[in-house]
Amino acid sequence: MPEALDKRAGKPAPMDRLWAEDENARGVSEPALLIDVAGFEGPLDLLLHLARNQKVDLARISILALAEQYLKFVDSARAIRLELAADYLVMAAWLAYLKSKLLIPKQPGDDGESGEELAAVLQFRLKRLEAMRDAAARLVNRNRLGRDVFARGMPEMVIVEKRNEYSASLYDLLTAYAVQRQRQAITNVRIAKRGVWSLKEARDILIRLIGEFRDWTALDQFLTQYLTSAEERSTAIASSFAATLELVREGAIEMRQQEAFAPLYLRNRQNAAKTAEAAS
Amino acid sequence: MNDSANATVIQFLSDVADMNPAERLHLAEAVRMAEAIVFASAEPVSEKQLAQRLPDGVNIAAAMAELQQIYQRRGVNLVRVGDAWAFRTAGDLAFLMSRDAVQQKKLSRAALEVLAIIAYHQPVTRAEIEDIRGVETSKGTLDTLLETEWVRMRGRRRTPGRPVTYGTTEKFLDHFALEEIRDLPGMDELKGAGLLSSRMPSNFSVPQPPSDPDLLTEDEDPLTDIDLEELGLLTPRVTDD
Amino acid sequence: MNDSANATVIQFLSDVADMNPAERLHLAEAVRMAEAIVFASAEPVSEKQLAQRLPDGVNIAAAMAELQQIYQRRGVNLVRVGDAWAFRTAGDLAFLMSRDAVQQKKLSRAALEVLAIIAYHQPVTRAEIEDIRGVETSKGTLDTLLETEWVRMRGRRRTPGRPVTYGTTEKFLDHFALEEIRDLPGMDELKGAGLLSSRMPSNFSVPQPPSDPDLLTEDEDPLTDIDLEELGLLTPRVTDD
Repeated sequence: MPEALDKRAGKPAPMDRLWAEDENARGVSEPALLIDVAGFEGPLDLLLHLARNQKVDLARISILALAEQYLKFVDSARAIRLELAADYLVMAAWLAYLKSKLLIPKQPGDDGESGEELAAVLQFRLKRLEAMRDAAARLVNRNRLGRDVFARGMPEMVIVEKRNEYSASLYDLLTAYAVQRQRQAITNVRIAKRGVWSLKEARDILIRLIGEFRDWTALDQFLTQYLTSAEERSTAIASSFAATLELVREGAIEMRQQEAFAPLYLRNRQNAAKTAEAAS
Repeated sequence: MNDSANATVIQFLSDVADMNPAERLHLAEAVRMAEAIVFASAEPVSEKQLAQRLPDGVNIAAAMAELQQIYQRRGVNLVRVGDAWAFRTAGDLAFLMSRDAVQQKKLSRAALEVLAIIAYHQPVTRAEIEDIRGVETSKGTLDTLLETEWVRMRGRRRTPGRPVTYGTTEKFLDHFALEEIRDLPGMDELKGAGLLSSRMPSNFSVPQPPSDPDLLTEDEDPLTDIDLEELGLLTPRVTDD
Repeated sequence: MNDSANATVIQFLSDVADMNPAERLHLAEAVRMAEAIVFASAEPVSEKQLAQRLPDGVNIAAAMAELQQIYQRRGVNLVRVGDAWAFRTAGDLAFLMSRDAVQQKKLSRAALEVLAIIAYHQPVTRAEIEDIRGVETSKGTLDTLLETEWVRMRGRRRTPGRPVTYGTTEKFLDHFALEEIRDLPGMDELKGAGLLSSRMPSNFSVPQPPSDPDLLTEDEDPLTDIDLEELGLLTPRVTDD
């Protein structure tokens, strides 16, 4: 998927332009607008960039505004038929859910997480990512062997433990194995991109999303809204429903429905158990 | 671990003071031998390897502490790399050495980020790395890091699916001039801020919506990267002398 | 020649004695720099090369004389090689260097492949290894692997011909820092780390090694002494008359 993205991105323009004030002045079909999604390391990175654009520190950003900006970005990208990687869409689904939680005040008897709690989780993840990014920067700027500090240029011997007369790293071993097995296997199998959701895809996405939720959520609404184009909607619904049943059977999630054709509510069984535990 | 190591060094130095002249001579000879062995090797030499080569009964920790002291202010320093020892040119002479620098393969931004996550969060599974970055790790990224030999597969997590865990190697410590993982920049602060946990810690401060008129208004200056220090995400840089 | 070298040293030392504190500090810094340069260099460093890299106005002869003095009684000495300088292990410690200077041997590609197949597919016979690799395995390869003591003969398969089965040893786990053989990454992890293409045919699989590799499987017989004799692993029994 990212490869496809790269090709489409062509000459990337700074994506800040997407939020230029005169949004309406730009035609939807205008070919010059290309967004450098490829320049971002995933949706969380994009969110971090947007948060930085709020010009306040991470502890003070408005998560609601951030969610809205992100969703606006996804909508604009879809409007210009930019193909977004699944990660971006999963995040959009989650943010749409978060937004609804933040806008609707918590109902009495609602034992799930509040919008504020979910927002705090997002804030935590942004801070953690930013911290790692800073750490990476500080790491590369350390005095590095072979660049700033040096080892003995003329080693007089190689100290070898006796038992290590032969040496190989696990990486050597695994590479040799993988290369060899691959060579033997028939590798020219190409899986054509298909317009349907595989059960596995649907399952993976469900697992990733459901892990975040503790209370009953009508997940399929957010899923189909952000993850699919109109043509794909029926396959997405069918596959995610099948995957849902499978997960219920495995005891990973719970499902309920008020009446026929009503929205399906899902929740993570493990998380729900934890909540119940905490409440008692 | 750092504290106990320091305590040990102090202990050995007082040992040295307590020694009789014969013992001191013995130690001085051991120091020379260790110096020769470590100096001769381009790779760090483990204490186990030293023990195999030095006469029996030598207090290796004491010898290395003394040697480290001798080289402390020199153009070449004795450094600890995990459980091993190596001589390396002094960090403050980097400007002088750039001529010797070998062309190093530049890591992509993604690879660097993954490397940092593995270093700070180890042992860490691929799924956990992806959770922190919020994006799938491309196939080549981990492969590249494994190839540098800074990162290794450590084992498997005893959870369903038994996912492989990743960690850093001694080569990583050596390359980035770290004695041990605890010496990673900002490690303690990050841990203290709860930013090294896989789930949001319960004490993580939930920000309050701004209701205070003293808060930033639109005409105030934006915060810059330097303010990260205030966030506790960066410790003020301590410059070595 | 030895005498003249000594004479030179004395001459420079008297130069040092004449210096004012600022000059001495300057010289001390130059000594540190020269020390780092000579240490890191892959070849002896000539005074001309030193002059190019040290700050202007440094008395190189004096700096090198001082450095030589510092290292005179140490485990490592600074020596002149022609008109260049290099560090060398002190002559009286040369015995430390020569002791078991084992040549580190790298396993051949073929040996690595066979080793990996034995690790993943154990218990596995030679014919099965060849079937997986699609090429014949030379006897030398298996011998090398047995010599590393990472691979052992486990038993005999209960099939016609009773072929010997191979497996890994405790030493194998030790060398590759694996806690148990099941810690070898599975197919998903190999794919995730970018070592295996994500587009493998659907019938492709990576076997999971047995949880206890020491246990013989149902279709394996233990090796008997007679087997070991036949395989040349035991010297033939000498029967008493």
